[in-house]
Amino acid sequence: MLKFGVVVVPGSNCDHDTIYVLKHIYKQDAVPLWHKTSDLQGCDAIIVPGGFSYGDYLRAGALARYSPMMNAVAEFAKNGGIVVGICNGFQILCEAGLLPGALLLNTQPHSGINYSCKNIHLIAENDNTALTTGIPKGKALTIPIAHGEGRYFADAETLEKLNKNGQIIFRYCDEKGKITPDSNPNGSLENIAGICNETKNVFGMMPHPERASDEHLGNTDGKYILSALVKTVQARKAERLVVS
Amino acid sequence: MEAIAKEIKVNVETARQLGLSEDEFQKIVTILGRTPNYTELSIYSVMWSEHCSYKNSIYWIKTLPREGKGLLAKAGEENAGLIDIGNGYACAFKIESHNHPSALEPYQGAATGVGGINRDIFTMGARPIAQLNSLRFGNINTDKTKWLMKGVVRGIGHYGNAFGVPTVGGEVFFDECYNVNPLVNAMSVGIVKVGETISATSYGEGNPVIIIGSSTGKDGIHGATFASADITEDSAESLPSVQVGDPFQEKLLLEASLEIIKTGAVVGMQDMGAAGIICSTSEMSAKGQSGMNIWLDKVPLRQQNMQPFEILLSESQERMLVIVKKGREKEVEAILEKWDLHYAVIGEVTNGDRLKYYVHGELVADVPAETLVLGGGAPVYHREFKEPQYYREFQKFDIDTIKEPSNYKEIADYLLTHPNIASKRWVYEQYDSMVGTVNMSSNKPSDAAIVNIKKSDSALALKVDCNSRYVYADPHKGGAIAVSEAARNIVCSGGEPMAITNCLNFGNPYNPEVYWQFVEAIKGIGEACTEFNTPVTGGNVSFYNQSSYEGPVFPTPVIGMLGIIKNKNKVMTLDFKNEGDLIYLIGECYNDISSSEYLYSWHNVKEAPAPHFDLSEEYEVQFAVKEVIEKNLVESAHDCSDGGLFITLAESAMAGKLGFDIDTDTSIRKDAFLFGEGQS
Amino acid sequence: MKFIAEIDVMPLKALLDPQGRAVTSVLKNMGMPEFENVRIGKHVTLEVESDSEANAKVKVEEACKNLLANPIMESFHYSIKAN
Amino acid sequence: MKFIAEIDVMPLKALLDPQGRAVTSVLKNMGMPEFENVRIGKHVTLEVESDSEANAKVKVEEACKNLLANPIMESFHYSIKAN
Repeated sequence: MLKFGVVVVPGSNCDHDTIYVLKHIYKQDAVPLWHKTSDLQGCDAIIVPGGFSYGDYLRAGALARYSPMMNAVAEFAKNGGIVVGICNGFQILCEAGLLPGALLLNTQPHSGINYSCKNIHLIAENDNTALTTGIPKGKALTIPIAHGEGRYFADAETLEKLNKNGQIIFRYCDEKGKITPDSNPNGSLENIAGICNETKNVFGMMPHPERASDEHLGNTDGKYILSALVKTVQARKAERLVVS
Repeated sequence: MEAIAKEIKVNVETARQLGLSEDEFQKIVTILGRTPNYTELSIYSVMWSEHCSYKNSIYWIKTLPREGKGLLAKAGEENAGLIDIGNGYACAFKIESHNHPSALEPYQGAATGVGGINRDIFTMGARPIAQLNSLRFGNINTDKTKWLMKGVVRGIGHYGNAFGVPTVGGEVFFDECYNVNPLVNAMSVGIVKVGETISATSYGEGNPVIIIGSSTGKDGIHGATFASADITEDSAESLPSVQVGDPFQEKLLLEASLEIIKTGAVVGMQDMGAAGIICSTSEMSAKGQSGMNIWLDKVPLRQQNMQPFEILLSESQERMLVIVKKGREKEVEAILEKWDLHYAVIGEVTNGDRLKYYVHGELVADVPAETLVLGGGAPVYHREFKEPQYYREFQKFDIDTIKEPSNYKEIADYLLTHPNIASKRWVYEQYDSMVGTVNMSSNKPSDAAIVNIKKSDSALALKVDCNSRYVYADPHKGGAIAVSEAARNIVCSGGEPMAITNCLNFGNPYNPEVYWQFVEAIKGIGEACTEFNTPVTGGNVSFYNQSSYEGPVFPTPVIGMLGIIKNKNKVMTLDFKNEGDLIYLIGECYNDISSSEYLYSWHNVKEAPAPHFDLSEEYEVQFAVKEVIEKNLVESAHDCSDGGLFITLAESAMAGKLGFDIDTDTSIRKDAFLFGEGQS
Repeated sequence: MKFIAEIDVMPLKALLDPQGRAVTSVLKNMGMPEFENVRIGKHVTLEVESDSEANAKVKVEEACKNLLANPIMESFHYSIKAN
Repeated sequence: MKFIAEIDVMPLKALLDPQGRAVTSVLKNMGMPEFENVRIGKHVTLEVESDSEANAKVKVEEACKNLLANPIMESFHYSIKAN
């Protein structure tokens, strides 16, 4: 059994959901990591959950990066540890410089409203990263989003690098898996819904896989993503035991 | 802090200025045995205001049934009703209005409404897990309505989303009568283990009184019947005209409150709603039959030179009052520091029933707690009521005066796209409906919102409902319909109606015809609650909802109903499932189009009685539907409501991406059959 | 002629500024205790076509009163210069 | 000594500013066609304790770089005066 650390910052809302889903559906251990401490409690992987850290004041995720726990998470990532930022977590990792680019105010193509909570479709770019292994090629997954500042932006040079290194892991698409402008819910560059860093151990995605894991809620496409994560972390842990 | 209130002459005139009548002033003089000083007068003026004392409504509210299965906290006992939902859990739920602040500043008005109702839930130790809201606006084509609606929906969205409780259901309704005075009712539902609740009480001599959360400013002072501009030296510029909500601070308050309750060191807790410190200190003391010494100079302030009455009456948001067991303050303070919350010990509990307020050791107010509160010394009035002229007129409506239409398709298109009937996705997609991973209706819609109770095998069915047009046409029948329709929605979702909370939005109670609407609606609600055995666990009254030149808004008693689905695998949804399934219409059809959207908007005929409704018939239909669902005999169930049978069928068809083929009942008019809104 | 307007829209002093309060406390936790009383509002820049600076001022004043600032909650001041 | 800083944080010119775009179109619909290119950023005011204006500047610069502005998407400039 693995032990996942879920960072809890004042204003995190999806920490309870993430811990519940990891424990009850993915049968792993999951513990909250209070932002004021820097003890990772020997966790095998870290999740920075969704929510409105510090009320999303100033910029979404801006105020949450300065805490002992985020310094510890940065250290853990530097040593190759797997860190996954979901929605607000993705914004925090970008603000902290652990992931390239930024998440800007949505430019809903057809309406001025920026915040929206609904199901969208996304497609995995490849199947060789911790969040995408085992996802059938070309399969459109139905995953909910809930954000107002999710428009991924990076300058041309960074964008080119992301494409070249295969650091783009998810893109918004229609229900048949085609990447179209209409299926882009927030105006993200190239329909980007999720990316990872160069060493492919730090991940960020705006959609919420933990909200599509419990069959009581009528949609379990999130299992493709979170089961892939569990499998990868298990494999990494087994490797490390053999080596050390 | 230059603290001492200026010595202002207090007499009947000052009292009237503060909204108190002459005999109310005399009553205060008798209670205190002397003329009150200015601070004491302002205390009574806010505690005996309609908002805090319910003086013009409590008599009739008490006639509503308040006993019933699973009721752990009766209406009025606690901040919110408490129902036993099995598996060792109880559910606290309540609905409240923030109509007038939202008319002034829609974004903050609605946001602080959401903040207030959620505090009523977690102040009892329950974690809010779901929110609903009921919104009413004027004509959707006016700029004013567009401005109001944009602000209200954004305010609810921002506050609710940042606070992290999913908005799982609600209603939006448009009618001219709400042009100037929108209705913004917010409902919150929370879960707590039976026995782990905290009461809003205060006792135990010497126990410290601690204020937690935001500092106190001059917010909303004239929100509680106060005209004090000429009394303070500050210019009006220092009087904030609107309260600003901070959902981030509220989230910290929620987590900290639930944590300090678990320490067992908390005697009592209450959130600061209307009339802030004076309301919480007096209500908690009266409930615990004890007194308090309060040092106002210890209260953390956001603005300089605040008068004692301003500190007492301030309605600054996101503040709680907690009574902690003497000697165990440290345990509580450690948790408050963990969550970066400001706090200060501002007083101590005393024996007896006197509330003594000091500023730097000088006594500025000394009043008996019991005499301030609802159910204690606060006045109770019986207003006179008179049946209005229009009521008789409306009953005279005759269906034959309406020509049967030839082109039914045209009417169907009109109704399907009417703002009161068309999908409200453009509204609710601005709310986070999925945080908490409990919303079982996100991908499979039912009539009611279904919320999963994670550590048990049951689920909650939640609904807010009121057709104010029916209530205007016939308050008695309309009130009964509001309860029955909420119950119908819960039954169609596979649930068992348990209890209700209500938000009674009416006009000016001193207008006898408005008060007649209020009394008749209460009687109708009471009868229906008795029939369905759904007791009233509490709620809120909002009077003075006027549309300035057009008289009062429609009488709008919004019902928030809680139902239980014992086995969460037996939730019933509303979408058609398979081609070839048979469609049953349960209940009688009548030649009745009264007060339907079809008659009111398409034919523009506004004078008509409420639609056909019979309480016992309604109960029989619901009982039958409940049994049919329990025995797994149906694929879907959906109730007939606004727009009539055709809209009900269209909604089920669209949700299931299927069509339907029906024969109309030749014994009644086709438009009545398709678009009539006869109940049950 | 084209004029450039710089407009500051700030929450009224008497009102609570939740955003400013949160940033103030984070600055302190970041080891910058010398900061106090942060308040956050909007800075708006825009171009306005007008025949004179005076008329440009009238137009900007109107835009602020009717849209850019909410008089119940905010105050505004602006400066205008020729492009 | 106490200094007052006024800071403007604006979205980078190259970036699309959805708020600015929306306000521009609303102004036009309100019968004010003469407005163009509205851009909306943040105006931050704060007090900073420091022994000299130069040191106060250093501290404000640091606060802007580390927190108040995100260089990927925003630029900032500020002015400081004694209280």
